[in-house]
Amino acid sequence: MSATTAETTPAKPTPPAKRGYLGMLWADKFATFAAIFLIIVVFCALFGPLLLGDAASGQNLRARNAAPFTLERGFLYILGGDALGRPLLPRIVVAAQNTIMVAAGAVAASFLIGATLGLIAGYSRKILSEVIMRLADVIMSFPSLLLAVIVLYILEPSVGNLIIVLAITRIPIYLRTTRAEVLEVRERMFVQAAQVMGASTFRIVFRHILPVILPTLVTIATLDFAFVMLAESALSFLGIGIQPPEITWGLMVSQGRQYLTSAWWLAFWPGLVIILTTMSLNLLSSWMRVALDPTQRWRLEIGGKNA
Amino acid sequence: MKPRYALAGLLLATTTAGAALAQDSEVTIVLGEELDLVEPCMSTRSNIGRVILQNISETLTELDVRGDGGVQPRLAESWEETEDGTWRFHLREGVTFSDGSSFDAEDVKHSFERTQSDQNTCEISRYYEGIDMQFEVVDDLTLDITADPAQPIMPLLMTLLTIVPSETPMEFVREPVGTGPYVLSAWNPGQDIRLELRDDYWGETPEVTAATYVFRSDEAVRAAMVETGEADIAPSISVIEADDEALDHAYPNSETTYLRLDHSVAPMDDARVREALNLAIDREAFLGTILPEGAEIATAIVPPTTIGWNPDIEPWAFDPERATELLEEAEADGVPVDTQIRLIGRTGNFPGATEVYEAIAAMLTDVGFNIDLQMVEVAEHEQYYSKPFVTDGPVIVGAQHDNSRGDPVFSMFFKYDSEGRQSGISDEKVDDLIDRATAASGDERTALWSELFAYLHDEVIADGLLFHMVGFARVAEDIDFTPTIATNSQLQLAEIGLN
Amino acid sequence: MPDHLLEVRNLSVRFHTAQGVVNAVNDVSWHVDRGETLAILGESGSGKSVSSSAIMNLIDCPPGEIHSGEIWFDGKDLLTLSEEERRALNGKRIAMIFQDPLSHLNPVYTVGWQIAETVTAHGRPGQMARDRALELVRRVGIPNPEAALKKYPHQFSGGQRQRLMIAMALALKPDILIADEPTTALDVTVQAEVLTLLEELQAETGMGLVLITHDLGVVAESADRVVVMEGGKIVETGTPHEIYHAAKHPYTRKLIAAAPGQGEMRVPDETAEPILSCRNMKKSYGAFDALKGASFDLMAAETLAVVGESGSGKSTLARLILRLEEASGGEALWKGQDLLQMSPREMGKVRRQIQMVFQDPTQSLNPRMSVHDIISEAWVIHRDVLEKRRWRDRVVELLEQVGLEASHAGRYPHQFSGGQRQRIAIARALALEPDLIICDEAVSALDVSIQAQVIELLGRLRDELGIAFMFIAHDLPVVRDFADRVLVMKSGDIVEQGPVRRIFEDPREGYTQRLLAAGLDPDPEVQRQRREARLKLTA
Amino acid sequence: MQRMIGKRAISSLISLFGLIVLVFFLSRLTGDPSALFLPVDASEEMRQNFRELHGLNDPVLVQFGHYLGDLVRGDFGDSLRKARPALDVVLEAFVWTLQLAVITMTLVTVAAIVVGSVAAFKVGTKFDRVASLLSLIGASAPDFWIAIVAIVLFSVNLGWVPTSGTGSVWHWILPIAVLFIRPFGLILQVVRGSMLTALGSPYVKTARAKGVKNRPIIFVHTLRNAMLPVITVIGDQAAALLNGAVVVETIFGFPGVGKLMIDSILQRDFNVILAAIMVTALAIFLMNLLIDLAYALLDPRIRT
Repeated sequence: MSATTAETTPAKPTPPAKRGYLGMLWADKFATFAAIFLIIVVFCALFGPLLLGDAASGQNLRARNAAPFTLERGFLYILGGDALGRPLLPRIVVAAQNTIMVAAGAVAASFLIGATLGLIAGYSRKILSEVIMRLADVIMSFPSLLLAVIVLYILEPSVGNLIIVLAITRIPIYLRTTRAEVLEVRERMFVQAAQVMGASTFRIVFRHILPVILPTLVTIATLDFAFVMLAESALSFLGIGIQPPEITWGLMVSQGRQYLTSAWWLAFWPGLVIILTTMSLNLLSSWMRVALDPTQRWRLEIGGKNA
Repeated sequence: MKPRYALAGLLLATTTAGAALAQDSEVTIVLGEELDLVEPCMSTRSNIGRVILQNISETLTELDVRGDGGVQPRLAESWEETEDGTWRFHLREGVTFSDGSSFDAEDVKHSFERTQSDQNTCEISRYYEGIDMQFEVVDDLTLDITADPAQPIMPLLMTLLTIVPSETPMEFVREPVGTGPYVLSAWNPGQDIRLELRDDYWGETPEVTAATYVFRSDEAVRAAMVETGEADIAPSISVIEADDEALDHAYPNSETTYLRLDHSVAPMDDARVREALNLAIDREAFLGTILPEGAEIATAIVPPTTIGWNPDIEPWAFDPERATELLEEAEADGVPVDTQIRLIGRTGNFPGATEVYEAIAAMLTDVGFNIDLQMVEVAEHEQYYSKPFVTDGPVIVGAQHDNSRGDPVFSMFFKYDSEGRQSGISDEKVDDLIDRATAASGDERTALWSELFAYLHDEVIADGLLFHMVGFARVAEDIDFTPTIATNSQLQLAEIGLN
Repeated sequence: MPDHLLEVRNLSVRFHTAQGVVNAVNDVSWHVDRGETLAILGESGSGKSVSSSAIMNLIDCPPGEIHSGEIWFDGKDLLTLSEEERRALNGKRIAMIFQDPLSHLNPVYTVGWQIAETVTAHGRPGQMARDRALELVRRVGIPNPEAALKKYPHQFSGGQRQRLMIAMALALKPDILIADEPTTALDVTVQAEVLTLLEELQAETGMGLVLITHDLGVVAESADRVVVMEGGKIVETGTPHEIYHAAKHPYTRKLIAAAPGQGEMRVPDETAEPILSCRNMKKSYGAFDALKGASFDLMAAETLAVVGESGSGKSTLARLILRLEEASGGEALWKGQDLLQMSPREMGKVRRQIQMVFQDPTQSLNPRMSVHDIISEAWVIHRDVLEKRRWRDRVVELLEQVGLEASHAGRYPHQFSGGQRQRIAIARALALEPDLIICDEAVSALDVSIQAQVIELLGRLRDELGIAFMFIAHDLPVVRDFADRVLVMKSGDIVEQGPVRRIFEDPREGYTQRLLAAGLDPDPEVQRQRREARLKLTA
Repeated sequence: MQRMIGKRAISSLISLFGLIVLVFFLSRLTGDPSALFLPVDASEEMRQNFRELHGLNDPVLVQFGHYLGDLVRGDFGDSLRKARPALDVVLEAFVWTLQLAVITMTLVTVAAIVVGSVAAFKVGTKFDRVASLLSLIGASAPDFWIAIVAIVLFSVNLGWVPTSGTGSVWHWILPIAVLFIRPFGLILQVVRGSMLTALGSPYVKTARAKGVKNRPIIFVHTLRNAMLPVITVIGDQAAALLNGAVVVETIFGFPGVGKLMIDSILQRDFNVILAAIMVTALAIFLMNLLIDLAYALLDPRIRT
């Protein structure tokens, strides 16, 4: 009987975000943990290299593949040491910077470009949208690895260029989703209402259509985050993309891979961090879906027992 | 077959591995790199040679890699240098090709001419580069080969020339015909290659009746396959996987790793800087850590089993203080020591490559070099390794060189002559020594090579020699096979025993 | 042991909602027997359909919660039965049909399959089910039944879908049929037909009928007894006659008073100048002509009602004038300029002067914008209307003008009732101080009393601000009290137009007459006469 | 329908051509194959000879002209390294990839739909949470990581299945299992979301009022309606698989098109790269057609 919910005139409706976003965050425990974890990650990304840069690159062949969970080499070795005896914990912390830069950079870039093109394709005349869609097809069937080889061969492997490569390959996802959603939303009544009021196309697209489809895109983006991190690791594993002495989680995983049978921790910890980061992003995004939607927000405002 | 594998045994019976296990006279060999071609005239390429050299296609002579017997007869029973530059080979009688045709001098002549043809890209021909060779058929079983310049090591050169029937077309073939004990019976690209014993082989019949080659690029998987009994021999696994005394055999694999320096670019043009570089690297530290115990510190670009290898050369000691001093001296004399130097490594060049270069980069940085490590994929590596060299700033190229042929001649020209494609130096004395050594024979040859090695290492400080590498082979218990220095480039099934 | 076939006793149901716990129904009791028709009359939010949902076990718990009470059916208290036992009753002994059949029929299965499913779901063989389906579809009067069985819901008209729903519900000859707003959103003529069909079927099967509605007319037309509900409570019960003529409870009286079509009719001002004159406007989608050449004038400050059934092209007309769609031909002169020829820039200016209020306020308001943003957006788009600092006050003014409070500005559409939302939509339209407001079915989705209020509001605005209205509606009574002139449309043509009184008291076209006859009057007596008249017309 | 197919065919032909042009010219920017095919110390003459043989000495435009000419005659050129027709090489590999993709996607689809639907029906319960969590972990775990661990565990230690390679049915188990994980995670999420929406729709109420049992309500009434968005995702995932599963193919020595592509790219075997791209692109085009047909099949409203 959802009808009742919709029809009953609220006695005294709660003004939106009365408890503030923090309050709503607290209402969803999973999201809270996720947020905390991500804050830590971002912190590492920002200050990790400054704080632990030397510890992370200090080689010590005697501590080679040192086993985790012992303090005899000091706290930094709590997660063990890698093939050159560098402590894993600080390495993971330091690697956060490149990893987040690459992932965030690539996701953000592909998100922006893809969504914009998608909006155009979805709202503009036939020909233009056709052209854009064909472009998407081309990119989609263009082997990402070849692209990587080309870009990184012509330019040189660097975080920046890696972002370009990964961004290009991910554009179609956002492009196609956005377009599909726009085609649906543009038929909604309130869009026509805006037209009647004389709203410009620009305004309709960005003020009325975009907010409605944003949550979907954000969800995709969070899942893509993991994808990009792993793609990046696959590239380094194939000898293209980020290479030592630069470090990223993906690179650490692919380097530790050959030790999986002898020293599992080399690949395990960075792998774990990737998984945790992805899951946190996902939990947070599903929280955001609710928090950003005025018609859902109450779930959080009444203490999250329905959330 | 291991008992715990019984559960899957039933299903495995259908698989190649299963077949290998079922009949014990068959073996399965798992290789890291797939074959693009099964072409005799490409058999100097290690991944191809490993399958067909002396198994399908034989050579006139072969190098004794197990003892130190030097060059041994194979299809040629004997040979002598009749006059200067001309060698006479007496061929074995009663040898037939797998297609039934009989083997004679014409075949040898054709085999050589085929390598020289411009309708293919036979790799063997590179070993006869710059040599004008005339093959003259005296009679069916006698052949004169005249070379200009004279080739004192002609017999050795003949260890490389795989013999095909004179009917063989110039283009690459897909069904190789040879005089060897085995024939190619099945080739499923991407999956496996199968050799089977032929009944009319001239020599003594090997124990192994058939061999199946499968390809897995992943080291761990190769090792696992022998462990599970899916394969009998994994000729090369990484030291990390080689943790089973009973199964794993270490062997010098004739590869030598070194840092190639371009002497034409500052600061590498300064001997002190090159010396500092050598002193800065703690080679001992690698052994038994990143690299296996068995690896040897290199004083020459060819392995110790090569003639002319100089035992008197002292490896560079690890002396960071001295290195730093040298750099400071050089700097004082206006050498741009602090220019950033690119250290180029190739990903997956050898197991632990990345770690090795990371460590070296760190060591060099410690003594005051300004190093920028770049790990690149094979194509890009080639750009740096071969001439024309990149000129924008100094570059150190980490590379690995393979010479299992017993004579330095196959290495020295390319790596050290002013004309050599990968040579970073241009030094008359070196060029002269190479020329003379190449032309010389016997002890003189040996002496000249030794002199050259010492000169390059101590005087010129041509490069940063690192290690003679060892490989690991994993061999199932019921197989009797010991890898040799040549195992990288040839794997004679005839040398495999079953117990 | 109760002496009724179906009896609800002291039922109370609660819902946990956005705004905390809502008592959907409170201590409600009613009963129905074979062959009789009980109408449950109430407006949205009155909880009129909650008790029936409870009977059908359609209340999700949570958020719903049956707090107390009993539901006796055929000697058993349903609330004590197991899920499975209740499922076995649904569709077999007690059946239910809903408002808006399009969304209540599964879009991806053929109607034949869906009707048959009712039978098979209760363990009857497939063949029997198919035969029964055919028989039913024929009975509810769908043209060539065999073909119809293989068609999908979207291929039928609204009225046909409701008939199919009924067929589905009656597949197993249930003892009780609960009809939840079965005729709302149907055209008047269709509405009448559906109600007649229900009565016939009831006569045939002798089932008990529970008719949930907000429409006094429907009650007058077909109910034996009425239960009036407000705010989850039963305020009054009795026969339609008692309720209409001797209502005791004030709410009931209010409801009756609110019923449209009783007020004084307006006389158009003949001297007024036309601000919009359309000539021969056409619109065709491929082969289908939605509008076949409409010509009419709209005078300043007057209200022109456009009535007609769905598909008559009345909405198309509005969309063409507003350039939401491009016309296929004709002209629409707005103060001398042809709207249809204007460039986007010119049009942008004119948009200030012509505004629109849509049928469904829930959809026409952006759910992610606050009321303040929704209203002030008009000034964001047309910068010159009002400088920014006065926006806040002006929004408050407008809200009060349409009968809302200043405090509402900060809220979001979903926090309002349907009526309130429509007021917001109107406030938005007023923000640009337009000369013409086009109302497309602006009140037809609203409750009677709300409807009355909104109409009254519009009337006031017309008189105070001198705004002209183009008022598109499908039911005539609403138009009767509000319009100056009426324009009757049928399948793309204007069949008749004239002053409201002329149209209502002396309709010339047969179609207009049929429309008028089909309308339901809240007064049982009047309705009885209407009905005879109608049957004569159809016969 | 035919018109739709026709239009699609044309548009994808356009894309395909654009693709070929891009790949052809860009790939030639990435270095000289002769440097890779011939030994590092091969002479300049040998290199020249090699380039002559494979027409790499002509200006790129001329090369492109030749290539298109041959293509029209159905000749995709020869592989530089394997000295045999590129198309044969690709098709050999593609057969494997195709089988792998089809089997995996079938399993994934069934599993994801069942689990996802139930999770949606029992939203908020333990089952729901666990399913979502696992799927999420699966979707974000490095696959080569999983692959190696799987081999060590199931082949080496337990000896249940062969480590790698092809041959018996049992060789397929590990590769498929590893490929299964990620798409399963993603599709499950979509199914769940889509089902949640669908379960709230009015026709479900009608079905309950008709006395329909729960299982048919989920799997007959709701699922079919919820499938449309799901199918799109399935399509994308399937496309990804058709492009080849590099890591899995590499580790399990599975002769698929993914590994072939990598090798050809690293070895600059241009003709193979192009042939592979065209074959996979065609396959993906056909699959998209199937997807559209599936739409029409599932939803009558699209048909009319």
